[in-house]
Amino acid sequence: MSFSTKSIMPLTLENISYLAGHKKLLKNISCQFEAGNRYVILGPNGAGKSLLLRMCHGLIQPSEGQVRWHDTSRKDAAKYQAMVSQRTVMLRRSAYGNIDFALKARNIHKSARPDIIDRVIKRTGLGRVINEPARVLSLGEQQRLAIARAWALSPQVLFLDEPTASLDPPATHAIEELIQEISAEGTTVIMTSHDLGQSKRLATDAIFMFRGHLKEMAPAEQFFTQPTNDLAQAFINGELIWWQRRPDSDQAQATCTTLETEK
Amino acid sequence: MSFSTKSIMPLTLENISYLAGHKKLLKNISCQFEAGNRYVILGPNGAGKSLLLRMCHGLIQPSEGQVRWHDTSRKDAAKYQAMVSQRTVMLRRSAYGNIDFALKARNIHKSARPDIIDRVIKRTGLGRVINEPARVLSLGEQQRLAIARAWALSPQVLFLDEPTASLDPPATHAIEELIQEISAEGTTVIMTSHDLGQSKRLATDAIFMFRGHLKEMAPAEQFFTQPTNDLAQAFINGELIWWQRRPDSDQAQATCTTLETEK
Amino acid sequence: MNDIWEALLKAVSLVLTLDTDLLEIVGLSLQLSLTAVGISLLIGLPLAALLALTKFPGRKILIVATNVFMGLPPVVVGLIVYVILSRSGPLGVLGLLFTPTAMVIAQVILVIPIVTAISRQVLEDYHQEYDELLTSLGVSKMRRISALLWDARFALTTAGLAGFGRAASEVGAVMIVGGNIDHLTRVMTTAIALESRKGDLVMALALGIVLITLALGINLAAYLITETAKRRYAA
Amino acid sequence: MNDIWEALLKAVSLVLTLDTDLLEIVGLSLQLSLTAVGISLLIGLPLAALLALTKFPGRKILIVATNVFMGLPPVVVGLIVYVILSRSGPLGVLGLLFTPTAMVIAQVILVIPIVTAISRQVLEDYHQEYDELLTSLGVSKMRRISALLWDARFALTTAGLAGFGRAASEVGAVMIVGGNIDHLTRVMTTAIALESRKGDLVMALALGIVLITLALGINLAAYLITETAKRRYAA
Amino acid sequence: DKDTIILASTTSTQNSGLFDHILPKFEEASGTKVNVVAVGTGAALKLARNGDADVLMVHHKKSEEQFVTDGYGVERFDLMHNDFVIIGPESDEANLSQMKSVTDALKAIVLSNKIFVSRGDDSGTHKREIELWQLANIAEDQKNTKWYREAGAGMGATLNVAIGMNAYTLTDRATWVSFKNKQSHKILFEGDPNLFNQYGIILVNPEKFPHIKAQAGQKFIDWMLSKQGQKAIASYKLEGQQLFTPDAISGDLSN
Ligand SMILES: Nc1ncnc2c1ncn2[C@@H]1O[C@H](COP(=O)(O)OP(=O)(O)OP(=O)(O)O)[C@@H](O)[C@H]1O
Ligand SMILES: Nc1ncnc2c1ncn2[C@@H]1O[C@H](COP(=O)(O)OP(=O)(O)OP(=O)(O)O)[C@@H](O)[C@H]1O
Ligand SMILES: [Mg+2]
Ligand SMILES: [Mg+2]
Repeated sequence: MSFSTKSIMPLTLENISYLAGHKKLLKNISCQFEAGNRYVILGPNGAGKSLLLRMCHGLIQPSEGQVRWHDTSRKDAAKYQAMVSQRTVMLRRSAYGNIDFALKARNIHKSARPDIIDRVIKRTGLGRVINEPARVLSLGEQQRLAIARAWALSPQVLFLDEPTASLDPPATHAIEELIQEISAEGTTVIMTSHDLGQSKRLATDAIFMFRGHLKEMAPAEQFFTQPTNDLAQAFINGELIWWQRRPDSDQAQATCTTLETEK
Repeated sequence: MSFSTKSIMPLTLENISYLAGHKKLLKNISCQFEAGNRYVILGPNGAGKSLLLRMCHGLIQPSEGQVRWHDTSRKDAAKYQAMVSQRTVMLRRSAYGNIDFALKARNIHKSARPDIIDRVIKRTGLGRVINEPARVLSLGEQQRLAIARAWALSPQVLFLDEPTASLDPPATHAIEELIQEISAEGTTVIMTSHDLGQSKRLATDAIFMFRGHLKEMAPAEQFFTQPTNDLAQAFINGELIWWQRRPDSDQAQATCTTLETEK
Repeated sequence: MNDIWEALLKAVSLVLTLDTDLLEIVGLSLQLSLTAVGISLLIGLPLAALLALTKFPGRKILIVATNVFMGLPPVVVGLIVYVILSRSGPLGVLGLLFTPTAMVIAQVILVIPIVTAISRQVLEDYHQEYDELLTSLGVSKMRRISALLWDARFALTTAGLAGFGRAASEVGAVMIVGGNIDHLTRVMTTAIALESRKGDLVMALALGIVLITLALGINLAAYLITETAKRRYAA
Repeated sequence: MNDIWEALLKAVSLVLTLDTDLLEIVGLSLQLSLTAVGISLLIGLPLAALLALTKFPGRKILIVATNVFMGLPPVVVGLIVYVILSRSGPLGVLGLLFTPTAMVIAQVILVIPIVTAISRQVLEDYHQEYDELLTSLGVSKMRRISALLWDARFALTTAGLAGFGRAASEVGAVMIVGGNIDHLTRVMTTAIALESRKGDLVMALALGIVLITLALGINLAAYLITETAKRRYAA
Repeated sequence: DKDTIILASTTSTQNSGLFDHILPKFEEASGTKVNVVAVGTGAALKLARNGDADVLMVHHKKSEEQFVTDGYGVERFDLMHNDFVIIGPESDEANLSQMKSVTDALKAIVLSNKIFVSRGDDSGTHKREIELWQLANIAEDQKNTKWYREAGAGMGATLNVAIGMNAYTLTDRATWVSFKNKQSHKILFEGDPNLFNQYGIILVNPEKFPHIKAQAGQKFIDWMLSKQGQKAIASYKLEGQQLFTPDAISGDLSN
């Protein structure tokens, strides 16, 4: 894969917040993503991981704060990125047609497309279903197709929102290898995962989110061995800290770890 | 939870097949599900697991063969079942409204509903989002809501299609405990999972599917230690046996295990 | 072209002077159209839901029929209602011909197909998503219909507005069964047709402008209500 | 009521004898309506897509406007087109009044709003699902429009059929700008209006039945084609 | 093209079938095609004033003369006439058929409490009807919707209304004779000199509108006023009745 020489990294979030109605769903997040790393965002359901990915990728706009790419406007940066969203969306076309459409959207010439499609299809094991309408594929097949579609675009930054949630174990393993490879070619990977094992295997850097806050961002090794945030620690230990209804304040951090899980 | 005394189990599939267009997606499957067991269906993406669940639950009709409930018509049996599908569907109502609607559909009296809803909501950790429109919930929250909605119906048979795929690890753990409990009360659980650890923890019986065939059905202990089917063995070992395009015949069984995974 | 400017001025002055004849006609127009749309929604929406979500023999025929009937020529509908309601017709004894009731009947016949066809299309798309869930929950057919209609209510406003548009703008049918009788069955469209017969294009256009302004008001109200509600329910 | 049975018989005999006058009128009706619908789709579909998928200033106003214009009274449209095409109007030099072209223009004005409003509603629901994917892929606005129209093509047939229904059934506008001139601008609906004026209700109804049968043919063809294609593409 | 003219006329002449009878004869004789646009008298005048017709043929002398005076028409000619009649239900509860004059007939309708349907559209027929009410001394304010209904429509539509309501109405003879939906209605009063109905024909002024096909239009008018044209009008019969009496040439048309 070859990139244009221009790099859009690093990506900087400057004190961003996101509001829907009167609810603040992302709260004053500041951080920076460096080129070539593999970031894994962790956190309980509803923490705001997907919102953060969509915000970085430009699908939603910050209510406050700034999303900045190196030397590039958000709009221009868009064409160097690709995303696999958590809930896959398939166009009403064949599996092949879905990838072809994506390549066309990036103005890749007709003659170049079949080879690219062939390669990504093979690598994601979709050969048997390539001519089926994408929307009747099994969910796992759809998720593989979404990965193939995003990868085909040779992005500089690849956003993956739980890319292996619906994959069978061998496929998960194969996709993890693929992610390593893509990353080795220089692509920055920013992903979420609920699979702690996978996170440990893939992450160079880990991010922990809780109720819209970015609680911790640290090199993976450090994070998984001794997270500084006590919520993150509880999460890694499998504690059900956020299960019960509780006031949604920053004090939550101080009190939550003392909760017992409800049985 | 209390059931009406009538039991719809066992469930018997008699040589069922399912065709879409000219493709046979389920192929001559015969098997029987006994009351009170926890069945976990394993198999690669696109094997036909979801189709099989939907067939059992009455969402699709067999092209050949019969689905039989004990002493009960398929139609009558429907109201003793509930399902969590792989792709959650949320009505355009609040989380609360979604569960309330399900209970109403089963003619549960208005006065009885709030207590039931309160209990299932607490147990699935949805207290914070109960009044939000269900369709804006995070995917994990939606999946929990789908579980709560199905469980609220106190079914005799509960179908779960990858119920924890989008859940955070502690939530996954909590749902596994919930499944054990529900099962302990006599409910038959028939589920799919790509999480081998989870499958081992939950299954009393395992089923292995491959390309529309039911390849093996065995007590869990036996299946996970020494599966008789060589494809099942390869699957458990994490081999990528179905990755490459290959003729879709029963001979596949003989040749596939010798394939190398493509890198 | 001058006619159009003149008509605009005339329309403004008609409205400003609160011409009583105009008020009467506007009132009747609104009353009839809204009644007709109301009745048509009561019949058309459940019918649309039935067509969208159940498979029964004759369903396909009904779908094609509603699409065909969207193209019912108002004059033909008017004639059929006329033949049925006329003194020598089967319902002649009711004495409904040349009354507002007859006009509503004709409009309902014209509006039901358009409401049904549009709603069916919208509901089909919604139902594709809901079908398996509702089946799994064992939702009865009646409740299924009401649930779909409720959840799609914002999308369905387009059907209601199209129906209102047809009812309020139609002239061929109400002319025949209403008779355009002054102070009795004269509505905006028949008044417009009359002025145009007389060659008073300015007056005809002015009335047309008033009618369109009226429709604008109703559409604006509908839009604002649904947009607000949509945001509230995030639907 | 007898009139209706007589009309049915008459309609059958008209068709069976292949009455040449009838054939001419039917031909012109079809030609005009299909042309008008074609043009309206060319304008209305992209417009609907634009309204469904982009946010630009004035968008909401345009949405309300298309809904309002669904209720444009044909007579008013006829008068406006008349005023413009009249010899003393701005486009009088073109000499288009009382020609089939004038009739198509009037029909296009009537059909665009209905095509646009229905399509917009359908496309909005599709776009809600596609929006983020298309944004993520960086699809240009033009390609976004064409992709949405393509993927929703089966659902959009309802819009086309509603438009055809309006064009084929409308009489007020084509009567004014066409003039109902024998062998030149006489179409089914104006012929029906003429027969009804002559008191020949049986003939009027018979022509109505022929017109509806025609619409039935077109709708049936559209239905069969889309159903077959739908199955093929599993859309 | 050059050999086509537009004739703006009223629905009554078109509905009666007169044009279907005479126009082919003219077209054959001259090679000029006549396209008839049949609308209300008012609308026909408006069309002609806008220059959208070449020849005007209506039946309200006063408006026609005004049209010429205003410079829109070249010259007005009497073309033909027929008469108005009052129709009503066969049962004739108002006893119209016994009346001596049209004013008596109208009074009888008022006294009988039966419904009278008026055109109410400012057409030639409607204007004549108003004059007749004045002659009968029925004041405007006596006309209430209990018995006096303004249909606001063309002759044919008004007839449909009158028949549907079992009511009386004034119509020109040609429209009535050719009307198909008579049901149990029939002519109950006719023959009063006040019921005379004169048609005129006018060429739209080419000095006002250069595009007017004056030559072809004049050719049509000349033909209509000629012996040939007048004979054609006289020969149009429906159900054995002559519907229009040509009156451009005095004397015998038979040779
Ligand atoms: N438009 C919206 N309006 C209101 N609340 C919203 C909206 N969008 C998202 N939310 C809420 O924001 C929270 C964060 O959502 P998000 O999808 O980012 O969670 P997540 O961390 O990705 O969770 P999961 O692990 O389940 O995917 C959720 O509680 C969700 O209910
Ligand atoms: N309507 C259909 N038409 C054609 N093919 C279909 C249709 N429905 C499903 N399939 C195919 O049937 C196969 C089995 O689908 P199914 O959803 O049962 O897989 P699965 O075992 O649940 O896979 P996953 O692990 O990804 O959920 C898939 O290959 C899918 O493409
Ligand atoms: Mg998420
Ligand atoms: Mg599945």
